[in-house]
Amino acid sequence: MTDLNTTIGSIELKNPILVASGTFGYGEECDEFSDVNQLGGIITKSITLHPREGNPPPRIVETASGMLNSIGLANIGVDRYISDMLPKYDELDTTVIMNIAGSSLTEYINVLEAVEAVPNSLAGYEINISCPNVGEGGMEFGVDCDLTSQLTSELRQRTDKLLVIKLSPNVTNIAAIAQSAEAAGADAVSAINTVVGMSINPATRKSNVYTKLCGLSGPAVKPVGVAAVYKISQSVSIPVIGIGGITKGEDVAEYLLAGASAVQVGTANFRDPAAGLQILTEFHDFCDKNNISDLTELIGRLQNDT
Amino acid sequence: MTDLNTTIGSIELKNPILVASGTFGYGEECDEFSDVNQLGGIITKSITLHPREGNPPPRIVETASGMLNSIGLANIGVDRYISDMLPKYDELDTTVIMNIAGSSLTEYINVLEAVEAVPNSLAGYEINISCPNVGEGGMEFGVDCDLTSQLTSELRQRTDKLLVIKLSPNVTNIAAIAQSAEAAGADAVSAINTVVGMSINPATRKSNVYTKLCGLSGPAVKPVGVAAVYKISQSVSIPVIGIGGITKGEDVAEYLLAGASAVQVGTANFRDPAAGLQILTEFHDFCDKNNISDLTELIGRLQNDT
Amino acid sequence: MRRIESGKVLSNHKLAKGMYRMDISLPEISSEVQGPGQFISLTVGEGWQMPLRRPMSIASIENDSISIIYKIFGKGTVWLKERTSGEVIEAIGPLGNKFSLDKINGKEIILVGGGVGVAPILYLHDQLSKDNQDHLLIVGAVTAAEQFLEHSPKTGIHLTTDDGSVGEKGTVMTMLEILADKVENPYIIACGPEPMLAAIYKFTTEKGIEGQFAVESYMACGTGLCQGCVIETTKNISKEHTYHQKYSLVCSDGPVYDINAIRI
Amino acid sequence: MRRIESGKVLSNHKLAKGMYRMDISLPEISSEVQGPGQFISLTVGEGWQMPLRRPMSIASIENDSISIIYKIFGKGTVWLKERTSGEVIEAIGPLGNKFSLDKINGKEIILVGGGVGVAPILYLHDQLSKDNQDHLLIVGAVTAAEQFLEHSPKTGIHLTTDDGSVGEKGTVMTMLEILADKVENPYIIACGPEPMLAAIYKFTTEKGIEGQFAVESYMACGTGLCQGCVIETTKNISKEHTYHQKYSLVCSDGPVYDINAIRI
Ligand SMILES: Cc1cc2nc3c(=O)[nH]c(=O)nc-3n(C[C@H](O)[C@H](O)[C@H](O)COP(=O)(O)OP(=O)(O)OC[C@H]3O[C@@H](n4cnc5c(N)ncnc54)[C@H](O)[C@@H]3O)c2cc1C
Ligand SMILES: Cc1cc2nc3c(=O)[nH]c(=O)nc-3n(C[C@H](O)[C@H](O)[C@H](O)COP(=O)(O)OP(=O)(O)OC[C@H]3O[C@@H](n4cnc5c(N)ncnc54)[C@H](O)[C@@H]3O)c2cc1C
Ligand SMILES: Cc1cc2nc3c(=O)[nH]c(=O)nc-3n(C[C@H](O)[C@H](O)[C@H](O)COP(=O)(O)O)c2cc1C
Ligand SMILES: Cc1cc2nc3c(=O)[nH]c(=O)nc-3n(C[C@H](O)[C@H](O)[C@H](O)COP(=O)(O)O)c2cc1C
Ligand code: FES
Ligand code: FES
Repeated sequence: MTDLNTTIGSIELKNPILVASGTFGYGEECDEFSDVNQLGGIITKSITLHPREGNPPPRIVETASGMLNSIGLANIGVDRYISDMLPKYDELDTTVIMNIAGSSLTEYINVLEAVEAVPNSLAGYEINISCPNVGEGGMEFGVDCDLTSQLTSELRQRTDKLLVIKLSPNVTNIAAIAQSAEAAGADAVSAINTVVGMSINPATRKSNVYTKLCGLSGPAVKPVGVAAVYKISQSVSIPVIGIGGITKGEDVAEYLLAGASAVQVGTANFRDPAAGLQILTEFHDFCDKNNISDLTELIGRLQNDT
Repeated sequence: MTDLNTTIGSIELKNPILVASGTFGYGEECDEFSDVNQLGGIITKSITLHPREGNPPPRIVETASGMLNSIGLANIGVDRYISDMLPKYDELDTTVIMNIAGSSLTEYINVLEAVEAVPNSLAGYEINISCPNVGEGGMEFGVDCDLTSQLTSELRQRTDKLLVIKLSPNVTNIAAIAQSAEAAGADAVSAINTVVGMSINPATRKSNVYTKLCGLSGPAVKPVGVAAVYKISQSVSIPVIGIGGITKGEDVAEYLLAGASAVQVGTANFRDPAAGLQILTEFHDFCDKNNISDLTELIGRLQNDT
Repeated sequence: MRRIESGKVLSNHKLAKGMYRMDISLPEISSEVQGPGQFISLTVGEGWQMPLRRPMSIASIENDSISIIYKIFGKGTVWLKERTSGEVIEAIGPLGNKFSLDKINGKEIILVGGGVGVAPILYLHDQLSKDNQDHLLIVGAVTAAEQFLEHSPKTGIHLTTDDGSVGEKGTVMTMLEILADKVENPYIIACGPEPMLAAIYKFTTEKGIEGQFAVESYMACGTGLCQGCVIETTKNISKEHTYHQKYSLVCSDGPVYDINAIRI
Repeated sequence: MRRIESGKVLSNHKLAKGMYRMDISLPEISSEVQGPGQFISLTVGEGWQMPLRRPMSIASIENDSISIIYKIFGKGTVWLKERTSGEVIEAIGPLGNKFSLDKINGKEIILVGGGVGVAPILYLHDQLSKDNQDHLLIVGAVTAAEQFLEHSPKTGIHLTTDDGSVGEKGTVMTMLEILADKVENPYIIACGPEPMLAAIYKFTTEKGIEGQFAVESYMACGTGLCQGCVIETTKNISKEHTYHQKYSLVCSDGPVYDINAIRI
């Protein structure tokens, strides 16, 4: 039996499979389908300072082996997150990580400070500096090393909890951004957020998604995610959490070999809200079949002699 | 009947469907399957100063609705291109554009000068500043505005033929690179080249492609290509040639609505060497059905009221 | 409770031009169904070529099986059409809410179905008929080939076709205006394409008639996870799953809404 | 000339454990086939989930149909297995070169097939048998369940299995070493998994025996367009399609090579 434990900063995950922000709500929407306590962890939907309605519909469209979305960070805002959600997380027996988004440095700080001010059982924060859907500037942090560095160190000063910076693939050099986050004190980075994409209905001549530019996810982008994790893990020594197109156990192994210490399942939850557990079972089988005793035997162990 | 004519710089194409560099060889490998003279044009495989063997195998792998490749610019070199290929193009009744790649400014210049020195029937050049497979630096041009600008103006000074700069999607701001190319005298830009990706075989723990990092193409990346074309065409006034995941007539319409004046078919040629003509037929049907009299009724005509 | 279930296709056949009916054995899901308006969502295609499930209204329930009535629209419904009896299909459901009959307060129900919007309307029609509750049914289509019911004004079933090839010539609006005028206190329950709902919306708003719509919207999950399926609301209807003022999740708070609660 | 052709599946059945045979009606392609070693390449799956065709050696030609023998390996071959008679499959071919018998110069031919490598070897075996040309055939597998021929040393057909459950116990190498010793002037023609070819390569190089291999390689196009399918060569074999010194295109210059022309 493989020991599936994995460590991100000071946090031990019972297994490397988490669910990705924005693809599993606040963690309670689908509890009749699976026991979230069996997951390595939950990353909750991006929270901003104020509640956000999100973008007008249409917000999603299917593409070849993928989907585009532009939800626009619809969320309940940090106050209701604190009052309605945090107490529920006390009851859970899995790692819960809060994802924070903002359109300015101050907004990120304010959200984090509000949560730090109350007792809670969160393991830490994932900072969404990479959401391509918000006009006001959420995107800017993710593409600039200096801003990433500044944001990371401001947040680092305000929390001892796990601090994960979530990176955008829509940059020339994702490894450099990861290095900035590491230097500024991040415990880990996660990658990738969605890839900028667009889809038009030729018959109506309209964009299939209201905001036109939106974010591509799903199996179509798995190679992009694996490449990002590989490049990042070659450049930093903090753990990397791999995201992008994971739908089966072997995909987890692929990300771990590329250098990830854990992974997040996103789009797959939409087809099957129990996808995370299904993937966990498959990954466990993979490990057993390959006589892997613990995950250090996989993480970053890509063979170099192709 | 729709008039399918479209103009790129001073060149009139009989229709907007070309075949993409590296996916149709030198234009003669598959002539038993289709009459290339019916295509809008052919972009020949990237040519470098010296012949290149290309990368060791494995060079390709399939992914969800896409493929990864790292051919490594295997090509016959400019001398044999001039002696063996150029004379054949005299016989063709379609637009032939030569794609040039290089690992230094000088190499691009030398290749272009060699071809300019001989009489030929090429319509012009597509400059591959975006191939992610060559270690020595082919990539650097495509991600940097200044280098793009310098390369473009050096080449512009040396030819009156069509000069198209082919852009990489692996950048933070593709529109800025396009603007640099435009300012430096490019007649058009084409986008996208392949998206950086990677794939690992979990059983063997090896990369599925020798160079590890390689380029993603096919339907999986169509949304990325459409987004790139949209962003670019909003920022420049030279024509844009759309590339990425085109497999059917409606895809052509989608790219045109996003702002492309023509398109290139790549990966689809591998499944069907006559894909270009098939797509042309479908696109023609689409135009007829939608009562489009000429392509200006499509190009950039995305409706803004979603 | 919602469930994921793999069910055998019991039958799959053409009803009318471009319209098909599939019966799927889904004992677990069907035992949870609360009523007309609810839907299931089906995995389509091999692998992940089509990552998103296709939502389909429940058209009837019999023993342990659920029927859907679907229209060939794109890749996913073409794939559905090609399934043969015995094949297994993966479904999630029951999803969404049902028509709420307790709001009707003795008014006279007019059901209106257009295109594939007939599915939930037929389910409701059957239920009302079983309960011996009087109601009128209008089903519209472009031409006779697309109709699969029998025009039978005596029993309250009114077909319309744009070309008059069966039933009344015209759209469902033609018929609805006539019938709404005839009955004392009409209450309209409708499902169908957006232009049809928009026309009914305009009509009912002008006449101050109440009613309910089952609407469609592009869905990634159907389960409240993705926030993708929103419809604009006219007032804060603050349903269980909706933390928005402006938008409501069609998959969880809908697909059934009071006509005046949403913007079409 | 190569052709693209849609052909009806005439039959598709299991030959042995994990091994299937499919006959496809392909009059145009089959009329162009030049001989054993050549292959066709099949579109698999719906839409573009699997963009690349699957190359399959021609195992026999009869009337207007082509047979392939395939092993369940991944998604594409699973899809092939599920095809039923009457369905249409899209093929391109004939692709590649054939075994060149004029190089044999009266030597004694030993054919070696391992796993699905039997397909082109069986085609060659049939051809040689028809031409009454003496030859030996060795077919290897892990266990009896994977063999579908009859062990018949008298007629020159030698099966081997790793566990000895049918034919000789051992790999094809065990048998090949014995037979190559017995015959005067052996000439080896082989197709099979890489480890098998590597072992034969070592053996023939040491013994100075000549022969030909049909090799496999990952292919995107099969038609010379992509430059993806290269194999390293030991000398500049400068075939028609190869402008490289170091690499050769398996799809166009191969898949058949002289053993000493390539690096395994
Ligand atoms: C609650 C609900 C109930 C429905 N009930 C029925 C029914 O009973 N019978 C029926 O025929 N159709 C019904 N639909 C519409 C049906 O889901 C779409 O026609 C179908 O998904 C089209 O899939 P496709 O692959 O054929 O088309 P494609 O255009 O290839 O589908 C691409 C994507 O668009 C989505 N999509 C396309 N049209 C619609 C639409 N009108 N509404 C929502 N998403 C759409 C698909 O789900 C898919 O994700 C319902 C939709 C909803 C939301
Ligand atoms: C010239 C030639 C002749 C062949 N003849 C036969 C034959 O007669 N019978 C048979 O069973 N197989 C044959 N193969 C191998 C066969 O093409 C692969 O087993 C098959 O493509 C696997 O597809 P899949 O979808 O099941 O596997 P997957 O692993 O899902 O395929 C993914 C990709 O890998 C490629 N691939 C996987 N294995 C191989 C391989 N060994 N060689 C080349 N590409 C591969 C596939 O084509 C596809 O692009 C031949 C290959 C070549 C190049
Ligand atoms: C509908 C949708 C909503 C998302 N919302 C968020 C979000 O709120 N915050 C965030 O950091 N990422 C968000 N993401 C990105 C995912 O967390 C994930 O990074 C991305 O989808 C890639 O993984 P996948 O291919 O497994 O989906 C969202 C993705 C989707 C598809
Ligand atoms: C096998 C392969 C080889 C390629 N070779 C070249 C090349 O030599 N020069 C170049 O500019 N682009 C090359 N490309 C990129 C294509 O021209 C095209 O930009 C890309 O594949 C996206 O289009 P597609 O999705 O239609 O394939 C190559 C792509 C593939 C798949
Ligand atoms: S479809 Fe995902 S929330 Fe409604
Ligand atoms: S498979 Fe494309 S060149 Fe051989």
